[in-house]
Amino acid sequence: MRLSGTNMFIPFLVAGDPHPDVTIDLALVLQAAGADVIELGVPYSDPLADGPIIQRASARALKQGMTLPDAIKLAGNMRKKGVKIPIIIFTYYNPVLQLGKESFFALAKENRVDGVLIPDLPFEESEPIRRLSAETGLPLISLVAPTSKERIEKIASQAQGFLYCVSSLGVTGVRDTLPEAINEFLAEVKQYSRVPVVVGFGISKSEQVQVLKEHCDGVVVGSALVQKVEELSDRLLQQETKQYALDEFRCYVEQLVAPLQEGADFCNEVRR
Amino acid sequence: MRLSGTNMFIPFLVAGDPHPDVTIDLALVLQAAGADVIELGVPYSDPLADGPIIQRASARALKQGMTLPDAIKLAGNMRKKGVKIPIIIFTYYNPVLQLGKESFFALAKENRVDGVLIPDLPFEESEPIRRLSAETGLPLISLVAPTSKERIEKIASQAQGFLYCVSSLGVTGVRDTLPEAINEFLAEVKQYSRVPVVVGFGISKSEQVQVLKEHCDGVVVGSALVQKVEELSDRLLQQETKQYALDEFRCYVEQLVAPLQEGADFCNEVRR
Amino acid sequence: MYNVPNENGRFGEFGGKFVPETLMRPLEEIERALNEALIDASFREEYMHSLREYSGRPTALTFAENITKQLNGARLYFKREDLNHTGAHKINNAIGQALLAKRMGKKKLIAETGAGQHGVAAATVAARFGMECIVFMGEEDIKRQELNVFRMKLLGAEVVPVYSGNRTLKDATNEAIRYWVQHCDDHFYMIGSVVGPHPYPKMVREFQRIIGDEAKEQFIKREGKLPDVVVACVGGGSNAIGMFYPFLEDDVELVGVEAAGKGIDTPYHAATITKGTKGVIHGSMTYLLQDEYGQITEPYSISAGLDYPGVGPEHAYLASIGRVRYESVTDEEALEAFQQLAREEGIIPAIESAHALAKAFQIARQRSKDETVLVCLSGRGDKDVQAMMTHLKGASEHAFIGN
Amino acid sequence: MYNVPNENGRFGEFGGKFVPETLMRPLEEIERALNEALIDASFREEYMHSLREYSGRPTALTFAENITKQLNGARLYFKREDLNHTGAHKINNAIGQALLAKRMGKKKLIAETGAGQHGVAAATVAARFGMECIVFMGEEDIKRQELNVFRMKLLGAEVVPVYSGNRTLKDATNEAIRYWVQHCDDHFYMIGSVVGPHPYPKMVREFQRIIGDEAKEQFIKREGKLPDVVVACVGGGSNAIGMFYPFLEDDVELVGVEAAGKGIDTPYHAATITKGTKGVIHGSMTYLLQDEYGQITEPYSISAGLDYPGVGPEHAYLASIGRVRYESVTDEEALEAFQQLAREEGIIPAIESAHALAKAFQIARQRSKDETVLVCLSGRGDKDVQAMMTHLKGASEHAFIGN
Ligand SMILES: Cc1ncc(COP(=O)(O)O)c(C=O)c1O
Ligand SMILES: Cc1ncc(COP(=O)(O)O)c(C=O)c1O
Repeated sequence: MRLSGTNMFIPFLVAGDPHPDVTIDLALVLQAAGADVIELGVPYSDPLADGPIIQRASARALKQGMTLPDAIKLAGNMRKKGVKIPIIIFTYYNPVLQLGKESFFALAKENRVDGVLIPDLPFEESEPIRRLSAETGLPLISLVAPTSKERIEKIASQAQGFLYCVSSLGVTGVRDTLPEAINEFLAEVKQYSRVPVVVGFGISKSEQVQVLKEHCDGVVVGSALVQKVEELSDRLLQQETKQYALDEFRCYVEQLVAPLQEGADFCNEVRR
Repeated sequence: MRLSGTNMFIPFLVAGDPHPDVTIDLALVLQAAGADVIELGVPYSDPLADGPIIQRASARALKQGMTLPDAIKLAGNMRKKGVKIPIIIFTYYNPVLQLGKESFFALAKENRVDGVLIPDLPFEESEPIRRLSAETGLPLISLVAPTSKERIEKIASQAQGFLYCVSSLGVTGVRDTLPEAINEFLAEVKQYSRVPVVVGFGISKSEQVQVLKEHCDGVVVGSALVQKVEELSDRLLQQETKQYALDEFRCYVEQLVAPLQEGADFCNEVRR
Repeated sequence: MYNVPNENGRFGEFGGKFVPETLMRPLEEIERALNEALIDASFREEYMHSLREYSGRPTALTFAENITKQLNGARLYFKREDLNHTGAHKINNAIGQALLAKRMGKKKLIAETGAGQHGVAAATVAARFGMECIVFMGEEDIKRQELNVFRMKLLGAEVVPVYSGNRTLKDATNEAIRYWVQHCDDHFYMIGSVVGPHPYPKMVREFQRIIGDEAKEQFIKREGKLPDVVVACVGGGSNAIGMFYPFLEDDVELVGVEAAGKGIDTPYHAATITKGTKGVIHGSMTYLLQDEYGQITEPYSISAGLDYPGVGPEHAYLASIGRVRYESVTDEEALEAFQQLAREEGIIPAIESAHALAKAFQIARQRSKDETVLVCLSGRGDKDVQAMMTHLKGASEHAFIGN
Repeated sequence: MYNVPNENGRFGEFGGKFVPETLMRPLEEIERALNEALIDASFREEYMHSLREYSGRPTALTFAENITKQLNGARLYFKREDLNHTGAHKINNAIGQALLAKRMGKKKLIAETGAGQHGVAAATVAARFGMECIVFMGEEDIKRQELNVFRMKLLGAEVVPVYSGNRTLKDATNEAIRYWVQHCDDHFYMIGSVVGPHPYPKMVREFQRIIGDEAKEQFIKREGKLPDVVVACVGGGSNAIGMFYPFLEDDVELVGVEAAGKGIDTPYHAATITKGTKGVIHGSMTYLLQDEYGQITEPYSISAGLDYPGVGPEHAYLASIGRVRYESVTDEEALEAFQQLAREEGIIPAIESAHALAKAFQIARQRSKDETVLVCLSGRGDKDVQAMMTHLKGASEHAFIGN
C-alpha cells in the first residue's frame, strides 16, 4: 500500500449496506471524489466501537446476509469494477477467529485487499495477526487514542500503512466539535510515527476537515457517510433513482472534504 | 329470673336488625311462639364469636345507629310493648367498658333487663362483672364449650340463671350436624350445674331440637332466626307487608321448635 | 425489677385473655407448653439453631455514615432486621411459634397478615417445618401487597381473602381467630405481633427479644457504650418490644413510633397509643381506636403493617408507666425517610420501618455528636417499592424519577 | 499450583483484553490499582468491614433438611447468598469495585444488568459510597424485572433502556462498554460478572471468592470434612467462580450449571460452554454462542441473569482442563426446582439459582447418604415471583395455586 501521505481522504463504508452492489457503486463514487483509501467495514452483531449510525448500517447489511468472507470477496469485486485505490478491511476480531486467521489473510490476499484494521485487537493481543500480516504483506492498521499516552510511542513506532488516531473518547459517530487538545495529541503521534497519521471518529463537517488538515496527513470519515447512505438508501436500491442518489452522495462527499482537494468540481457541474 | 327449667326455647335477635321497631315486633312474635327467654344481641364492629350471618346482621344494625345504651333501652321498650319473658343482653365486653361497667348495670336494671351474657369475658376475667352482677341481682350467664374439660366444674358450679353450652367448636352459625360427643358433654355439664343447662351454636333444624331436648333443658337458636330475619328484612320494613312477614317468621319458628312444645298451632291456622 | 406479665397475663391493668370460652383451654395449653419450652435448653438451642442456620442471624448492625453526616447530630445506627430470611423481623417469631407448635404436636398453622410479612414468615416456617398453613389477609391488603401474596402461595400456604370491615389487618385477625375457634383442636394460631390474649404478648416478646439482645451486644462492642436513644416503629409492637425489652432497665431513652397517617388530628391515622383509649381488642386489654360506644374504628396508614387499631398490651403498660415515649409520624414523613434511606445509604426500608427512621432522623438532628441513636430497621422495602413509586409519582409528576 | 490469570490476563488460551485502544490505558490503571489494593491490608479491611457491617456477611450455611430426606441420597447444603443485602451475591463484587473506584478517585459508576441484581447492587453501593450510577438494561429485561428497575430508581441510579439486539444482557453490556469508552476519564465501569477484559475476570473473582472462603470454613465446621460435590449456576460465572475458587485444589467435584432454556438441541438456550465455541466477546477470549461467521447469536433462558451468550474466561479454562464439569438445566427443570425449594424448605430462590438447585437435586439423588452436596444459592427469588407465577399459571391453569 503506497499512500500519498498528505491531505488524504479515507472514507468508510459498511459492506452490504444497503446492498452489496450498491457498496461497489458507492466505492466508485468515492474514488471519483478523490478518496485515497477505502475502509470497508464488515458488519458485526456486536460492534462495540461503533455508535448508533454504524450499528444500524451493520444491522441492515447483516439482513442482506453479509459475512466476513463475502465482504472480502466484495473487495475483490470492487477491483473488477474499477476501484483502484487501496482497500482496507475493517472487521471485529471474532469473525476473523471463526474464519481462521490464516484463511482470513489468504482470502484477503486473494481478493487484493491492501490492509486490515481490527478495532478490538489492541497491540498487546495482536502478535499472531502481526505475524500473518508480515507474512502476507498486508499491513495491520494500528489505532491510537487520546487515552493512549505512554502507549503512543510503542504503537506508533510499529505502525504500518497509516496510523489511525481516534479523535476523541467514545465510539464512532458524528460529533459537532472535536476536543481542543487534539492538536497536541496529533503532534505527539506524528513525532513517533513513520507512516502517515490520519484522524477519524466524529468528522462530519468540512470546517473540521479544514482545521484538522494542518495537523495530520488525512481524515477518516465514517458515520457521516454511512448516515448519508442511510438517508439515500431507498433511492439507492431502486434502479430509476439510483444514479441521482449516487450523484447526491458524491456531491455531499466533495463538499465535506473540499478543504483537502483542489479541482473537485463535480458538484458544481451537477448543480449547473 | 325464674325459668321453667325444661324444654326451654331461647331465641336470639340482633337489636336493631333490620330496625329497632321491628326487633320489638319480632320479640313479641317469639314470645307468642313460646319463647322462654330472649337473648338480645348488641351489634358490634368486631364480633369475634360470631359467624357471617350474625356479622351481617350486626352490620345492618350498626348502620341503623344501634349502640349498647340504645339496645338496653330497646329492652325497656319491649317491656312496654308487652314482652313479659326474661330478656338477656348479649354484648361483647368492649362496649360495656366504654359505657362503664356500673352504668351498664344501672341502665340494664332501669330497663328491666334480666341478665347479661358477655361472650368474650371468660370466667378468669369476670370478677368485676360478677361483683356488679351480684350487687344488682342481674345474673351473668356463663358459657361452657366442648374444650372446657376440667374448667366445666368450676364454671358450672358458679353458673347463674342458666348455663349456656356451646354445642361445638366454632363461631355462631347454622350447622347441618352437631358433634356426636355432645350427649356426653351435656351429661357432664348437668352433673355440675345447679341451673338449667341449654345448648346453642348451630341449631337450625327441628330434628336437632328433637334430639337435644332429651339431653338438656333448652336450646338457644340464633343464626337460624337471624338468617330468617335477613331473608324477610325488606318485607319487615314495609308497613304493607310487615304482618305477613311476621307471620311467616312465627311459622318458621314454631316448626323449628315444635319438638319442645305442645299445642303450637298458629302455623296450621295460618295455612288454613 | 421489670417483671410483667403476671400469671394472669397482666401487664399492670393491660393484657389478659378476653376470648370466647372455647379458646380458654387452648390458650392454657399454649401457656403451659411455652413456659416449659422457655426453660428447656434443647428448645432454646433448636430455636437459636434455626435463627442462625436458616434465617441468617445475627443480623448486622450498620452505621449510617451518610445520614449521620447529613444530620450533623447524633451518630445513627441501624439494627438490620431487613437482612433476615424473608425480609423482616417477623421470621424470628414465626420460627419460635412453629417450633412450639411442633412441640405441641400441631401440624397446621393459622396466621393473619397485614403487610404480608408475617404471612410470608408463617408460610415459610410451615414449609420448613413440614406443616400446613392458612393465612387470612384483608382483601385491601392483598391488593397493596401483591408480591407477598404470590410469595405465600409459592410457599404452599393457602391465602384466604377477608372481605369484612375495612378489609385490612384487624379484619384478617378477626377471621383468623374465628377460624381458630373452629379448629383449635388441631391447629396452632400463630399471631404475628405482641397482641392477642395471654400468653401471646409474652410469647411473641420472648421470640423477638433476640433483636434487642443482639443489638445491645453489638452496639456495646461497636461504640463501647449503650445507645442514648433506641427507636422502633409500632404496629402491633413486636419489633419494638423485641428491640426495647433488653434495654428496659438501662438508662436508655426508648421511643416507639406510631403511624400518624394523614395526621393525628384527622380521622386517618393508626396512632393507637397517642390517640386511643383503653378497651379490649383481639382478646387483650389495651389502648385502641374506638368510638364513644366502644365500636372499634377503622385505622388508616400508608403502611399495611401499621394499619391496626390496637397495640400490644405491654406497650400500653410501658406508655402508662412512662418508660417508653410513643410518638407518631405521618405518611408523608415516612415516605420522605423511605426515599432518603434509599438514596443516602443504599437501603430500601419497609414503609413500616421508614416511620421509625423518620422519627430517628428528627431526634438525631437535635442531639449532640457524642450521642447515639439506634433504630430498628424492621424490614426491607421490596414489598413496598411498587406502591411507593405510585405514591411518589402521584405526589409530583416530575420531581421524582425523571428517567 | 493453580495460578491464573498470568500477567497478560490469560487463563490458558482464554481471557485477555480485546478492546478498543481507547480502553487500554483505563484497563491498565484499574489493573494497577487492583494489584495494589489486593495486597493492601487496609483495603481488605475496608472491604471486609462493608461486607460484615453493611451486607450482613457471613451468609448462612443451611442444611436442606426436607429435600435431603426426600431425595434419599447425599446430604444437601445451601450457601445462602440470598441473605445478602439486596438479595444476591452481586453485592460482594459491587462493594469491592466501588471501594476500588473510590481508591482511584472515580465518583461515577457505569453498570450493565440483566436480572437487575447487579444493577441494584451497583445502585446500592453508589448510594452508600456517595457516587453517581448509570445502569444499562435491555428493554426486554426491564419488562421482565420491573421490581428491580423500581429499586434502582429509588436508589438514585439512572436506568437507561437498551433497544439494540435482543434487548437483553448482551446488548446492555455493549451499551455500557460504549458509554464507558466515551466516559472513561471520570467513570468507573463496574462489570457484574467474571467477564470482560482483563483485569475484570480476576477482579470479580477476588471480590466473589468470599462465598467459597466462608462456605468452606462453615462446611468443615458443620460436617467435619469437605463437601463431595459443589454446584453453582453459571451466567457470566461470578457466583460459580466465587464458590469454586477456594475448592479448586481440593478433592472436590465441581459442577457449573448453565441454562438449557427450551433444550440444548433447540436454538433456545444459553448453554455457552456446553454448546458454544471459542471466540471473543466483550473483550475476552472465551466460549460463546455464535454462528459459523462469528456473529454472536441470541441466547435464551427463562432467567434474565443467565441469558448471556458468553461466559467468564476462567470457566472456559476450567472446562478445557477438565477441572470443572459444566452441565445444563432447562427452564422447566429450573421452574420445578424453584417451586420445590419454596414448598419444601421455605426458601424462594432466584430463578438463576434454581438452575443450580435442579442439578444439585439430580446429583444428590444418585449419591450415597454419607456424601454431601453444597449448592450456591446465589440469590433470592422475590424479583422472579411474579414472572414465575405467570409461567406456572400458563403451564397448567389448574394444577397450581388453586386458591
Ligand atoms: C417490616 C415491618 N415492620 C413493622 C411491622 C409492624 O409490626 P410490629 O409492630 O409487630 O413490629 C410490620 C408488620 O407487618 C412489618 O412488616
Ligand atoms: C441471583 C443470580 N444468580 C446468578 C446470576 C448469574 O450471574 P453469575 O453467573 O455471574 O453469578 C445472576 C445474574 O444476574 C443472579 O442475579
